[in-house]
Amino acid sequence: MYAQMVKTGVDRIQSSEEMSPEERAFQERIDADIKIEPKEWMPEAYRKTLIRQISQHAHSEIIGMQPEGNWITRAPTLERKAILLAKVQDEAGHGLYLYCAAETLGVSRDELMEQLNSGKAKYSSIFNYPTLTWADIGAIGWLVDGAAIMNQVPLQRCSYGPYSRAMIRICKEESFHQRQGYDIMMKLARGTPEQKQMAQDALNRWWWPSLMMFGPSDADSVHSAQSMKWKIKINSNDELRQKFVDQTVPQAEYLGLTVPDPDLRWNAERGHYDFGAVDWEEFYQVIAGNGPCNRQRLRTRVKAYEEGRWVREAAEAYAAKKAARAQAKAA
Amino acid sequence: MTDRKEWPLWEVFIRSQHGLAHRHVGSLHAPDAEMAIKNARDVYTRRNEGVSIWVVKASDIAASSPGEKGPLFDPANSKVYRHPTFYEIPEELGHM
Amino acid sequence: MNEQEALFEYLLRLGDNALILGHRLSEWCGHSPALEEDLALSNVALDLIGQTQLWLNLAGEIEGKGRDADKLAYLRDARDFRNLLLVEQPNGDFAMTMARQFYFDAWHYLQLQGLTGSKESRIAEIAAKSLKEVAYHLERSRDWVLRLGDGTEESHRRMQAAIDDLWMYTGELFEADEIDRTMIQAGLGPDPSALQESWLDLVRATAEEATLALPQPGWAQRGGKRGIHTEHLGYILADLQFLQRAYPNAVW
Amino acid sequence: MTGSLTQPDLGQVRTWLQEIPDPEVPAVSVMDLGIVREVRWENDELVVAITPTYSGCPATSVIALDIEAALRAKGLEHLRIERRLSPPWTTDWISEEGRRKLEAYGIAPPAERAGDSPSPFDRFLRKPLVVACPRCKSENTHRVSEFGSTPCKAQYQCRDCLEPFDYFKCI
Repeated sequence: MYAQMVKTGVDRIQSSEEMSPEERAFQERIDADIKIEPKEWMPEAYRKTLIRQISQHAHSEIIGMQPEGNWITRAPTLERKAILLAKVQDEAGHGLYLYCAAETLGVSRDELMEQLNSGKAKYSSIFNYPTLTWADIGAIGWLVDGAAIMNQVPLQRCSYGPYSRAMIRICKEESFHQRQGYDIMMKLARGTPEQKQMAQDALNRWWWPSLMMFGPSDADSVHSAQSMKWKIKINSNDELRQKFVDQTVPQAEYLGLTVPDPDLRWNAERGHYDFGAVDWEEFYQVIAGNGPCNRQRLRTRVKAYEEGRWVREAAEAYAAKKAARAQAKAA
Repeated sequence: MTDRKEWPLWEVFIRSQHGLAHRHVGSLHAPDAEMAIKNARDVYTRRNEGVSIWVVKASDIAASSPGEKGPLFDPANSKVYRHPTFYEIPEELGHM
Repeated sequence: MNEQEALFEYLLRLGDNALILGHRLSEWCGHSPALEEDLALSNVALDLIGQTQLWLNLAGEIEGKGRDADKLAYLRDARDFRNLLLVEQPNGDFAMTMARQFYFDAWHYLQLQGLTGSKESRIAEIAAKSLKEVAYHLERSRDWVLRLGDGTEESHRRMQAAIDDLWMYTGELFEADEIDRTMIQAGLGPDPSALQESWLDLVRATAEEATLALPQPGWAQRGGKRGIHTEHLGYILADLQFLQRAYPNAVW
Repeated sequence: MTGSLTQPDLGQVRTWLQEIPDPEVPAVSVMDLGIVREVRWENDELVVAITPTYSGCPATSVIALDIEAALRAKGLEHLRIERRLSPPWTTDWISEEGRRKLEAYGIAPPAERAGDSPSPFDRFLRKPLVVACPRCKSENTHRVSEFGSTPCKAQYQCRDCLEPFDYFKCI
């Protein structure tokens, strides 16, 4: 997911009796589906976990602009170009909404950016894979946005007010993202043999990284249990992954493409697809910074940030001068 | 964290096409009010959401303290006579 | 060249300006000085891509050879492009991009304003729609010229360098050639030379407010309108047209 | 039952509405200001559509009440006031008659049309807005404050006759 394996800083779940009166009242509010708002009392671990989760999500949106941004100038028609540009622009917007949500928890955007730029903060593993052909733009929309939506829709109900509101806005705006991706795939799947090959190749390369987006099984994770208790995580990783596979396989079949998993088959008993094992070693390596594009993505981000510094400073200086002039005039 | 200055945070209020009052839609960073309005246009009205924008520096907003919710808002609960439904009007009089 | 041929050429100029500048601005997406600016520059680029479609589709219609906006954008070589040299200049730093944008927006606004009076109603309609968009572009680019010109020492230096560097590409904006004259006579478009005074008024006043020194009028680079470009255009097209060229006749 | 048996024609209704003053600027009527957008019969019910000058304008309910009272006094029984928020009210809807009345009352009417947004060239080059003094017609005036007695007005003063006056801002 856009925020994978978020640590909560707790090593076990407290029972109600162990909680302080404030903590108990806090948990009762959450249990009653009352939203927590910025300046209200909250456990420090809740605040820190949220900052981690929301900023990971925001960083993912911002880094996620790069693999798709690659193809804006090369989009094959004017309409595709406009759609892709609008989509990548939305991602900037979503990053912005999320940074603002994180800022309500008492951290500045600059601090978060610095954490990202220094490599300290994480972002979704998926964006460390390269976009090699135009079909990858289709695959990202279809698979990556498809997976993201799966997680984001339930998060609209999460316990923290600003995060929930950002999610509502994002879900509303993102509804076209997955469709445009699938639309690209449909055009390719029905196109020339080369185009169809391009589409299959993209599915081959993006399928497993998409399943990794949900993170490793967290059935036994105390962090996930705590996050779910706080209602900042709604479903387990495995649950969402299964839902994603169930939804996506028929879509691939409709395109006439083959999902690159020899173990994939319908299990009538479970009412779900069974699928093969994810290569978690690859996932951990990508998370640790050894994915195909980690260094490149980070370098690009740092470059934009550093090269923009003089611009941000200039605007700030201008505003200060203008304010001083206005004050002098009034005096 | 160095104490380097960051563009200040602005809260954005938008009056939508058919809405009555300006509604808080989110926030953003901008060096000054002019740019804040323009940024708000680009960030929060990409889908034709608004006809009027207000921006206000986040640091200029004075907010009620969440801990005082009770004293601030509970007293209004007991003033039911402020609501039109408090009064019973004979039906034959019709709408009032 | 008859009037219809001249009109086709003229529409290509309008469309190509929007196309190439839109392309340049889209290169910024994800690399801007602030997230807010990513969104803003993309909006301007999106407006320009939209305008490209309108102008080039109309051009294709006037030409009558079955070419639509995509065919014109993706399947012409550099010598057949008719955009101004100014818009194909590389993004450079943010000051360079904003100086280019300001020079262009100020001219673009006046040009579109003139076109709203075109006798060809479709031209007038597209111009009226675009004019609103460009009024906003001009607001933004002017904002940045002021902020960078009168910001810090570094931003002032960079903005001064940018307006100096690009100055020689502004002469072409106001030169009327045979095609322009045909358009003026037919009441289809404004006289480019008549736009210069207003343009200079605004550019001068803005430079002054931004504490920038405007270069002296001097030798102007020209050629874009006739298809003689700078080397940069070829690279733009290599990027822009890659897929259409690599997979001829595919539908995307 | 005192209501008239025949429906008065709409021209007649408009004449009656012409007499209802705006609660905030009594010199002009709700018709002059363009607040009344439509008058129509729906079977035997008269419908008056009004658009508040700005949404949330506290005077709106007063206006609705005034209209209702005035028309009832004319014998109209079945009537309904319809609030119309879109398109929003603009000063462009003030009639010529209304502008004259405003000026006679000492309020300078909007100097430009909201519909045609001014060219950025004019704004950047600071061709200032010319607001003529409603008293002596001099154009030598200056703005004292962006806000006047109501949010829709700004305060001006004439440099020639020294008259302070309200300017109806263009929205």
